[in-house]
Amino acid sequence: MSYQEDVRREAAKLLDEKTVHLFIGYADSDLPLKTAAHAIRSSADADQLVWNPACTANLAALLPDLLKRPEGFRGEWEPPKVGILAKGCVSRSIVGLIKANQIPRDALTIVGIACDGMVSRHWVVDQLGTAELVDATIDGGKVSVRASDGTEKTFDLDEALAPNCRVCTHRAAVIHDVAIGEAAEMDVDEAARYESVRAFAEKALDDRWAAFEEEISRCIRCYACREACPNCYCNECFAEETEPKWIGVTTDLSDLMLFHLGRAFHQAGRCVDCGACVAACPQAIDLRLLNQKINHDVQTLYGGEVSVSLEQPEPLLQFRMEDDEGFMTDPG
Amino acid sequence: MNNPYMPYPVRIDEIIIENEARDLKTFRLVFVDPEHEKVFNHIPGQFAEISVLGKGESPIGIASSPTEAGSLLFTIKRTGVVTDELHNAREGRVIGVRGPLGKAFPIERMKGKNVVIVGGGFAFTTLRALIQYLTHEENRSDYGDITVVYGARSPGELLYKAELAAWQARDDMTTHITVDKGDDDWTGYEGFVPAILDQVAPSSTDALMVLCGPPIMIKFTLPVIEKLGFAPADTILSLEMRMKCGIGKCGRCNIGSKYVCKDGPVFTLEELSDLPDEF
Amino acid sequence: MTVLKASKSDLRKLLGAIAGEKRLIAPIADRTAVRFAEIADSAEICLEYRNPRMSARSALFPQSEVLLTFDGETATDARPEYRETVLFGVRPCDARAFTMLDRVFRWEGTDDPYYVGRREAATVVSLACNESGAACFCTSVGGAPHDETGSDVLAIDLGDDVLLRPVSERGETLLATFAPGMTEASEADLDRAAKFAEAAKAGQPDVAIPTDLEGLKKLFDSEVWEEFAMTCLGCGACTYSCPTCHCFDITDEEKRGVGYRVRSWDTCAFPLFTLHGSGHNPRPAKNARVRQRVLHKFLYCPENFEQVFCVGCGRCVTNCPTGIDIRKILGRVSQLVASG
Amino acid sequence: MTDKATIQAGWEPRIAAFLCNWCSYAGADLAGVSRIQYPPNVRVIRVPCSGRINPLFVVKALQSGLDGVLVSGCHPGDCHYISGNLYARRKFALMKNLLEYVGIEPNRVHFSWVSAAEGIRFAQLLDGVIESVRELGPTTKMIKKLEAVQ
Repeated sequence: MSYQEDVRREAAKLLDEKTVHLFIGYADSDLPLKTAAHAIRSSADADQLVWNPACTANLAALLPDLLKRPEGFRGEWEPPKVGILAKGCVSRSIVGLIKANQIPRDALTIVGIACDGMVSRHWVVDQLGTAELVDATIDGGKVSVRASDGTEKTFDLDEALAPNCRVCTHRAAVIHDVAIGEAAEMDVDEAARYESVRAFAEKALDDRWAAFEEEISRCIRCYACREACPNCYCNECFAEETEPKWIGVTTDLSDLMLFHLGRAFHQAGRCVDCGACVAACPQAIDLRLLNQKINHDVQTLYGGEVSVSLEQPEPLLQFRMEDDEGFMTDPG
Repeated sequence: MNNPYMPYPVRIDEIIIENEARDLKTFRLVFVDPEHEKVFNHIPGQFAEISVLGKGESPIGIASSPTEAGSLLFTIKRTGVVTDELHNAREGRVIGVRGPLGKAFPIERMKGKNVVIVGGGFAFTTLRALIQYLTHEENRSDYGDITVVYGARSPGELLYKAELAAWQARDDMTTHITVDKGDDDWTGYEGFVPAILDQVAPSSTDALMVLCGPPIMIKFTLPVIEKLGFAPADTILSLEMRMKCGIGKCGRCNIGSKYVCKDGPVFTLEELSDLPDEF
Repeated sequence: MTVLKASKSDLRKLLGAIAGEKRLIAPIADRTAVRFAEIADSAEICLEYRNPRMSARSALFPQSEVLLTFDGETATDARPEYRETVLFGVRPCDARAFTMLDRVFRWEGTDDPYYVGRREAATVVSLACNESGAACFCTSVGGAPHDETGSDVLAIDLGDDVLLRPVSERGETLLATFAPGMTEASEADLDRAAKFAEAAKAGQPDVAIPTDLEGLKKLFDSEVWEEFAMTCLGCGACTYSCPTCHCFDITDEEKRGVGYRVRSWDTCAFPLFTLHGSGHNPRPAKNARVRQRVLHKFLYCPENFEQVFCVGCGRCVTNCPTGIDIRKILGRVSQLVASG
Repeated sequence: MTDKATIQAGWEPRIAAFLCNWCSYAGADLAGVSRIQYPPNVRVIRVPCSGRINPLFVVKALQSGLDGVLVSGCHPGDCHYISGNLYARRKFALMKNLLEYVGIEPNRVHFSWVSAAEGIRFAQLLDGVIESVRELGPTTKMIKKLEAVQ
C-alpha cells in the first residue's frame, strides 16, 4: 500500500485547483491500528492524510450531513464541493446515496483508491486476551503488535483482515473521477463469501436464537452502527419514533432485537458489506450476522450486486413475475 | 428518603377548552390526598411535571396562584404523546403531578413596585398565576400599579376569557388585550404585542417587567422594553426547554452552567445575557 | 492506616468470602471483552486486564433503571433494598469518576434516591494501574494510575502479591471483617508499589487542559467546534462509555395499563436530546452538540463543581468510530484560549 | 412440540392477519358472508396493499406476544396498484428467511395470496396457519416481557 503519496498529491491538487473546497480522507490517530476520518481545506494540510490498512471508516457516511440543505436553510442551497477518498466499499455507498437522491453527484470529486483490505482492530484486540493493545506496526504483509503486559505477537496481514474485507468483491472504486492504484484481482466465489451465513444456518433453531440473543444483549443503544452506516440517513429513525412507538429507549432485550432486526431489514438490498457497523460498535457486536444473511438472500434470489453502478436499479426496487414463492404458504 | 421522582396523585376535576382551535385545554387538578396539597406550596412562575402513567411526563407551568386553594390549574397544548393522552382524558381520571419545580417569579422583590406583565399567546399561563397572586385581596396592597398587556392571534385564541374580562373591569389594575386580527365582534386593540406595548408605554420608574411569549414576540418586544427604560436586571423572562427530571440531574435543559429546571425557568434578562445563546 | 499484603490466591479467597456475604461486582473476561459483572464464584474474576470497554458507572448508575412501577392509576416506588455491594477492580479513573457523579446526584439539597441508595451500599476496591494504556491521560486531568480518590481500598498488583491499602473507614472495616490476620506490607513492598506508580505515569501524554474558564467561554461561537463536528457521526459511543457522563431520559413502558417508569442513559450527541415538542431545537447542528460535550465537561462542570468532569480513561478516544480524540480537541482549544 | 400446548390447557393461538384491502380482505369477507367457518383465533388488520407491510409490523406483532402472523395480498398480476405485491414479495422472502435464520420458528410467520373470490381458500389458509402455529405452542421468543430491566 504505497499509495499514500498519491493520495496526498491528488488531494493537494484538487484543493489547489479549487475543484473542491474540502477533501475527506484519513489521518493518523494516536492509537495503534486506528485512523481518524479527516477533512482538510488546504493543500498545505495534505501531508496529514494517510493511507494504510487501518483506514476502516466508511467516509461516505459523512456526506449526507455535508451536502444536504441544512435544516431551516432558506434560499438556493449550493452544496460545498467535496473531494473524497473512496475505496471500493465507500464508492459503492456513494453510488447508493446518489441513487437514493441523498447526495448530488456533481458536488463530489471521487478519488478512487485500490484497497487491499483493512485490519480488524476488534480481532487483533481479541488476540491479546485481557491485555491492552498499546502498539502496532504493519510491514511486509505482517501486523506486529505489543500488549500492555509486554506480550508481542505477529500476524499475517491476511489473517488479521476484517471478515468483510476477506470476501470483498470490489476492491477498486466502482465510480471515480480520479483513480489511484490497481486493486488485486479477488477471486471470491459465492460459497466463500457467505461461509459465515452457511455456518450459522447449520446450527439448530434454538441455538441460533440463543446465539442471536447473546450477541445482541451486549448492545448499549449508542447507535454507532447506525451513524457509521452511509445507508442510515433517515431524518427520523424508527427506533426514535414516538407515534407509533416501535421500541423504548431501554436495554430491554426484546427491544434491542427489534432494533437490530429492523435495521437489518432497512438495509436489505442496500448493504454493501463495508463492515463499518461492526468496526464502529464499541461492544464488538457482529452485526454482519444479520446483514450478510440478507445480502446472501438478495444475491442468490434476485441476482446482481448492490450499488455497483449508477444505472442499474437496486434489487428491492424491481421484481420479476417469476420471483421465488417457495417461502409462501399455499393452502392448496 | 423523600423521592422526588414520585408524582402526587391528582384527580382531573374539570377540563376547560380554552381556544377555538381546541388544542389548548385547562385542567383543574385536585390532590387525591389533601396532605399532598399542604406540602406542594408553589409560587407563581414555577412548573410541575404532569405525569400520565404509561405515557410519561411533561413539564408544564402552573397556571393557578397559590391563593386559589383547593386545586391546581395547568393549561396544556396538544403536542405529543403525553399531551395527546391528556386531551383525550375525561374528568375524574387520576393522573400525577411532580413538583413544584424551578425558580418562581420574584414576588418578594416586586413588593412596593409597579409591575408590568406582558404576555403573548399560549405562554400566558404562569403570568395568569402571577396576576391572580398580585391582585388577590391579601396581596394587592403590597404592590404598586399593575399593568397587563396580553395578545393572541385572534379573539378565539385568547386564554382565560372570563378572567380577562374581570381584570379589565377592575379599577386597581390596567389590562390591555390585543389580537393580531380581530373579528366582527372585536372592539379591543388590534396589532402585535410589541406595538401595543409601545403605544400604551407603561412607565419603567420603580417598575419590574415580566415578559412571556413565543420567541418571535420576545425578539420584537425586547427593543420596546429597552426603549421604555426597563433595565435588563428588572426585566424578567421565563424559558422553555426540553426537560425530564426537573431537579437538575438529567442534563437535558443544561444551558451553560445553568439548568433551566432548577436555576430557571425564570431568569432576568441580565442573567440570560450571561448564558450562551442556546435556548 | 495499615497496608496489607495478600498473595493472589489469598485475594481470590478474600473475594470469595465477600461474595458469600455481599453482592460482589468485579471484572470478568467475557467472550469478547472484559466487563463488570455480578460474581458468584471468585474464580471467574479477572485480575489482570485492560480497562474494560465500558466504564464502571453502570454499577452505581445502571443504563436502564426502573423508577416506579404502576398498575392503572397507582404508582409504586420501585426502589429495592439496596444490598451491600463491593465493587472490586475498578481502575482509579473510574473510582474517581464516582466522586463526580456524587456531586451531580447529591446537588443543592436534592438527592437522587436511586443513585444515593446504591452509592451508600457500595464499597469500592479499586485496582491500581501499573501501566498506562494507549489512550490514557489521567495524569493530565488530576488523576494518577495509583490515585485513591473515590476508592475505599486501593489494591496494588505486585506480581505474585497484591497490596491492599485502606483509604476510608469503610475500606478499613471491609478489610478488618474479611482479612483478619493478613500480613502487613513491608517497607520494601511499599517502595515497589511507589515505583510502579511512577512507572505507570511515564507512558502518558501531557494533554493541555484549558483552565482559563473565561477564555473558554469566549470560544462558544468559535469555528473550532466545526472542525471536530465535521467527522463526528453523532453516535453515543463516547458518552455511553464515559465514566462521568450522567445525562438520562425518563420514559414509560406499558402494556395494558401495567408497566414501569424507567430512566435510561441519554446523550447530548443525539439531536433528539434537546428537541422541543414545538419542533424547535436549541442545538440543531452537530457542532453545537460536539461543543456541548466538551464544554459540559471542561467549562460548565468546573463552574458548578470546581473540577473538570473527565478522568482521562480514554474510552471515548478508543471507541470513537471516526477516531475523534478529545485530547486533540483539548489541545487545540487550549491553544485558542491561550492566543485569546 | 404439542407438549407445550397441552401443558397450557385451553391455550388457543392468537394470530394477526394483515390483509390487503382489495383482495385478501374481500376474500375474508366473502368467507364470512358465505358462512364458511373459520377459527376465531385471528385478528384481521386491513392494509391498503401488501406493499404497505412494513417488516416492523411483523416483528412488532411477535414482540407483542402474538403466536403467529399472516400476511396476505392479491395474487401476482391482480394488484390494485399494479405491482405493490410483487415488490412486497421480495421483502417478504427476505423477512421470512431472516427471522428463521435468527431462530424464530418458520411457521410463526406466513405469507400467502388470496383473491376477493377465494372465500374458501381464505378459510383453508387460516385453518392451516392456525394448525401450524398450534403445533408450535405459545410463542416464547421475541416477547417484550416488561420485566424490570437492569
